Amino acid sequence: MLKVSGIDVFYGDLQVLWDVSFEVRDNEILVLVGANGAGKSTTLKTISGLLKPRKGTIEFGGVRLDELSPDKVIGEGVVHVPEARRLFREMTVEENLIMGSLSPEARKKRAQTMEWVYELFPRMKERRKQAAGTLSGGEQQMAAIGRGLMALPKVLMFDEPSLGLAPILVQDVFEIVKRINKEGVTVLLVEQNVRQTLAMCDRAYVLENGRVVLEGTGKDLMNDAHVKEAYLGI
Amino acid sequence: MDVFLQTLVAGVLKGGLYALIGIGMTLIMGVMGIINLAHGQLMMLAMYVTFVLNTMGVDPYFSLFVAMPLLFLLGVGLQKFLLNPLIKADTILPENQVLMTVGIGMALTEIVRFGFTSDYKYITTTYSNETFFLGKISFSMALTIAFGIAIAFTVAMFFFLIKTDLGRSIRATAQDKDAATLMGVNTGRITVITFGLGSALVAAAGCLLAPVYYIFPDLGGPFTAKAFIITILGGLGSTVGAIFGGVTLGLAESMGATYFGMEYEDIIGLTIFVLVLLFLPGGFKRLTKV
Amino acid sequence: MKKNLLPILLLAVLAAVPLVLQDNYYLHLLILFLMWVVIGSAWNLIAGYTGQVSFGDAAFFGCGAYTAGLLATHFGVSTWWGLALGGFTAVAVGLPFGWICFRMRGAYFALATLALNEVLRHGATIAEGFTGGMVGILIMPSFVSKIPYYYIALALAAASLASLQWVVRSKPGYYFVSIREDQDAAESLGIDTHLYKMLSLAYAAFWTGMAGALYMNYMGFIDPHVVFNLHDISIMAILVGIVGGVGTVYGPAVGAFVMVTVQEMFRSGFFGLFKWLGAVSGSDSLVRVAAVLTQAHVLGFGLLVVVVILFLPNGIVGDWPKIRKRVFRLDAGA
Amino acid sequence: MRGMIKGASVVAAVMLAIGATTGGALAADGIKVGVLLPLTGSQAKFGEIEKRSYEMAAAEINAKGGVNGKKIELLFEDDTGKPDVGRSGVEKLISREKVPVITGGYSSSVTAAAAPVAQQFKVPFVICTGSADDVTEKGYDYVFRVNPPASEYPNAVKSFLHEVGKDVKTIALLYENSAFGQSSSKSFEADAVALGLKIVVKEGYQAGAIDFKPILTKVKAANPDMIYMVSYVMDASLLMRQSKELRINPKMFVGGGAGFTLPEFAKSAGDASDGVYSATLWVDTLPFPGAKEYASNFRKKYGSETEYHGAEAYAAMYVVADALKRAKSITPRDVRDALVKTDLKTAFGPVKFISYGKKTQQNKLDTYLVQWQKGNLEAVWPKSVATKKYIYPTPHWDKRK
Amino acid sequence: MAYFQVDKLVKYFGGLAAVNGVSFEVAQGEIFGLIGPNGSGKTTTFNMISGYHRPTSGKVFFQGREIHRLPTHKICHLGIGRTFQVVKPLGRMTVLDNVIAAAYSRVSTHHKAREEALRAIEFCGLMPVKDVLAKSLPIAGRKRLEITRAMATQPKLLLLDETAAGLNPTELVEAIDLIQKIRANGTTIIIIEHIMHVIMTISDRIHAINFGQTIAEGTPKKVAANQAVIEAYLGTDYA
Repeated sequence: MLKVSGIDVFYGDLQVLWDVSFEVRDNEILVLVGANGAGKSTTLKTISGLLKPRKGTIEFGGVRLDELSPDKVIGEGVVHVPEARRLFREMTVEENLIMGSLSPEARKKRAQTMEWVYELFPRMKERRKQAAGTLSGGEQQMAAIGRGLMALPKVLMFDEPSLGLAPILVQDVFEIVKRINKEGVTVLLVEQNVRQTLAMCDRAYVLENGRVVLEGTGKDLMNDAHVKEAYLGI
Repeated sequence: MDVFLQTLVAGVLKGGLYALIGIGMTLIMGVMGIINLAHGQLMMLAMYVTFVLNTMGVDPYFSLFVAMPLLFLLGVGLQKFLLNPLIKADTILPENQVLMTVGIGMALTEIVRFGFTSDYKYITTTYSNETFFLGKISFSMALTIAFGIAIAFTVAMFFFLIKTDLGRSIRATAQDKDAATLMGVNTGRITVITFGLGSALVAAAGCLLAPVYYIFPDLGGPFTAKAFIITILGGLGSTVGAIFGGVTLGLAESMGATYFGMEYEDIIGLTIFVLVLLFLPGGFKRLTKV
Repeated sequence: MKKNLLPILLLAVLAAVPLVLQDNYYLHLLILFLMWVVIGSAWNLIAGYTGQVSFGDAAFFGCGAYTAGLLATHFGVSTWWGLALGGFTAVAVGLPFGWICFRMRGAYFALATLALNEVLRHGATIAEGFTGGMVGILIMPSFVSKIPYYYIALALAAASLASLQWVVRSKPGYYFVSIREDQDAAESLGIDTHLYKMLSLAYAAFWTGMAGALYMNYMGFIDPHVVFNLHDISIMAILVGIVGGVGTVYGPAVGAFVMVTVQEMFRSGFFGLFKWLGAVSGSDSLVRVAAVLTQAHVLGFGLLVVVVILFLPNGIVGDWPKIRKRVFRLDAGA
Repeated sequence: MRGMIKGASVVAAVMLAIGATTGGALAADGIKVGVLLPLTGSQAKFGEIEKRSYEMAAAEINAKGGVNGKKIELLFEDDTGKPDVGRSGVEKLISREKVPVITGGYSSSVTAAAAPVAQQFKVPFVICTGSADDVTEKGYDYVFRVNPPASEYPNAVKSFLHEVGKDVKTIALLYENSAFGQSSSKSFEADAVALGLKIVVKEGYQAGAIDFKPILTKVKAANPDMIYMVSYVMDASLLMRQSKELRINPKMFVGGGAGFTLPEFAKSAGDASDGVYSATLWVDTLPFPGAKEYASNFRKKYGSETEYHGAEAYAAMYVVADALKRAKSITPRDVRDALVKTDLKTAFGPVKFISYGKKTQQNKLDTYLVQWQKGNLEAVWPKSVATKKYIYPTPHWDKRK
Repeated sequence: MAYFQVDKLVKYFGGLAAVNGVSFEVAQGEIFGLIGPNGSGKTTTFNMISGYHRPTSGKVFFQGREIHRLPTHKICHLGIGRTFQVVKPLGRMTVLDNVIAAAYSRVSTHHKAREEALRAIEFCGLMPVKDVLAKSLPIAGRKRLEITRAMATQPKLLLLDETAAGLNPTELVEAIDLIQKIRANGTTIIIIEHIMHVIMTISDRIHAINFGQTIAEGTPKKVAANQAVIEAYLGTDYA
């Protein structure tokens, strides 16, 4: 349903993605893995419209996302939960959640969605009047995911949700990702936490130096010699 | 004691107006991270609008309804066509936008001078010279009304920012532009709207100041400086901070004038500015967390 | 060596000007031009090279001018002593200021310099007994002829440009640009950024102060509003730098030429061109155009800022390739 | 770089060419008189009044046959209110236009910067308005001044206090921090002390303050018999409005010239202006030849009011024309010699350049005291020129209707 | 006393500990690897060593001298050079000028600085692009420029922060060669690296941290086998 075809992306004069193509199928969990600087975050930023590809197209449900501005992309139901959470630190948790639901449709169902999010994250309900900047790392990640859900996403893109979290929390986060997926949301996940993500995903692509080098099911890749050497094996 | 109380009242009343001048600046600085050195000039423009309307028999307080939308549109235009294009320009000086506002300020002043000459204009209303007394302390009617309206605007602004999606989007853009973009906020539009809002607010201040002050093309500069000091005092993007900052500056000026001498008025403001920058970066906002 | 040929040639031409051109009016404009070369170059070092934009050059300019003036009024010595001491007074004011304020970055530092200038201006106004307040300081200029002033100004301008060129090609110059480009990286390369920012400020203050002392001597009159003037000195200095090209050695010199010319052009209605045309052709409307232009000269200034920042963010020298391309394309089109 | 210098030199050449062609182009068979005035910038209002007065006077003189048959041709230079620009203007008048005489000079600072230039080039400069004392204290023999220096503005106030306001013992002195404000307040303070009066409050302020209440509150607490203010028009109006708000009741409010005599002051201050005195240099009711006609002609011709600055300019034009007529030849030197011998009755008063105190070639004139009475500015002192009797002491605010 | 020592370093940002009691020693001539997942406190540790952050507590010693209170530029003069994870080229200067600016930390004449700079450029293989503006270099070039610049300050100890990230396999090999060449030249190296086979190949010893705390230290083999490292670094198996 989300199809990225042959995109080249630059930061100023600096090329970071070369001819990247992949597709996300309906209701699956797709993972992009790769080392630091491989271009994973850049790929997500390009899908969400923060960056424009110089070449190539991004299609979602028949709509060319690469021609839309970020606010229109989110309107199409493609939502990006950014790296390092990026909450609005001086706003309360509730305000952060509201910020997730600005599109006309999400707005209409704001109260309902918020109930749903509070159900998913009871902690958030307790802390709803607290400034987001004062939350702990794990709570911030919950708030960021909740904020993403408020947009009623069809595709939810996560950029390293496990970053800086204790192992026990990492597990919680992945649990939540799976749950969201079960509720009918397609998930595109970018992770360095290779072993865990490959274990939970349906399919995965491996990015190296701004290029897709491998693709396959999570299991296949776990057993791939190159992946083993570069990311798993020691 | 009377001297002290009268000074206090004078300072607080003036501070209310200052708050309204500062709040526009604080929004613009908060969202765009640039200092608008044409802020006072925008106010000056609004005062001329008020003046022109007054010659047609419109009361200055009613001209709020004309001056604010007009200045809003002007602010929108300035941001859209002169300031936003600079974000992309590759240049050695990152302060290009600030310098641009300097140019805009100069041009506005001179355009007005062109149309109205340098003559002082003034608006006299029935209430310009009215006073009422509480005990021995005199209150200028016009300044008291202005204070009331200024506070009303500031409070309205506060609720706008807290309670509406647009207001929240403005705050979100100020805090994290990229994240706001990801939430579907069109940040380019937000900067444009914010500059418009800031202009409209300072226009309101101009309308309120017009009956108690006078109008000439060069009056912008000192008010830009005051707006800036208020913003630094209050903290970027903080409405409550702007009230604190405005009243603090008003009080400091009045108290300074009474107890040091009026010629030190501006020096006192500047000194507070430098001290706050050095020792309380972030302003009152950092103390109150609002 | 070839690189240096052009400036030397230019210097020779400028040195010969008074032999050919006896016209005091043009000499006066040239003296102003040379003074702005000094100020603009100094601003360029701190803002263009070191990246610390100053909005308060007038503070240093005023220090230099007042040093000269006060020496004359209080000690009865020649205002020319100002040329020896004015720069150092400006440095003496600039260094403690920089020491305190260089912890601010970017626009905040710029505004602190603006505040410094305002404080000095108010101070000079209030301290009537010492500075003469707004009544100012009036001295009798030393020379009737402009030629000595011209050569002194030329010497200052040449010396300031030579020193600028020397500085930017030596260690401090590399350090200044490193600070501008990335302060953290500069620190990691062993650069004491605070110290070098102070050095840069001291350099700028020194030359600006010298220009101020020259102004006192040449103009014969100063008051706080004249020398500590935000628009006429500080902003003009920025314009000279920006129009010419920040971070280029000769940019401010070009900028000074353009700005002084433009200013006088507007003030005098294009040197009386329209008035003359009007007189010759007998057309009133041309005379009126001249009058309107004269009236609008500050407006022209403001619009110039807007246009330059919008279209030539790197100034005439910095964007010269761009200008050349545009002009050539225009030529081709026509 | 190379191309750029080429470009610059082309511009320079064009500039020179334009300058060369235009410089002498206007040299008809008239006599060129240079006039230095602020025609743009914040002082342009007065520059404009003075310019019109110069033009009016020149037209009158030319209509009556000009200067020995030659017409006077005025060359205005805009000083924009800035000394360096003013200096450029004077340089241009002297070296490019080769004028035999310069007049004008509005602001103190521009005048102070322009006078030495005229002196050095030995071209006579007839100052009409610039009032800084020291300009005529430097012994410049090519600089003349028609108007009295700032320190003499309050002379009429002194004599009024001496004869009428004998019960005035304490004074509050408020002044704008400008050249005029600082120098005239200083000399007034010296005069007051010499008269045995006590200064109870002395405060300078930056022009353009919103709120004078702090110092006025202080003044009120000190309860002086007289408040002397040196302020420009709008500050003057605010001072009076706020004095009314605070119900400050001295025996007299006196303005030290500048803003207090302008119609805008009365209009903007409204009833708060009533009873306010001001020192002034001229009113059109003075018994000088042509004073009334000047004021009414000005009104007729331009549809607006003139005031003392305009009269100064108008008179200065006549002084210059008179000297040109008497000069042996139209050279700066001879014009200067003729100016020295000036003895002319003008609309602004008699003009004679004399030396007294430290001053040289300074015209000595009386000053006057006017008072706002029911919205009209009336001359009240000295009695010889009074149009109405002074109202003294000023009634308390609460007792006014 | 060790050549270089970090003793119980702690750094709090706000209320959160970014580094919480990290200690290690580095011997002269060693290549010492510092590993850990993203956000584990590696770069913060570097920032404390090079003087960008003042430690909340703990000490840093270099050649027997306490250096954790010194400003960054002094630390550079003592002989500790560093590169940045997020490269910081002096964009509008040429590569040569970038390196000359660095070389001035040891010499004061332009002639000598240029000589030193050219030597460093030669050594690091940037000769072909020496007159190119730094901002127009591709990522590998920028990384290399970081190293070249640091080398021009003639460091005794070099801190390399993710030098290999974003490089393609060929560039990786070149980077490893360069690092080994630098060590052969007598420079001690502490390196932060994510790409496992790089760090495993070149390090003599490895120190692993997570959540600001040490979880293992030893030879690459020993650390690689450590269960805590595997869990922290690769994630526990998700069942």
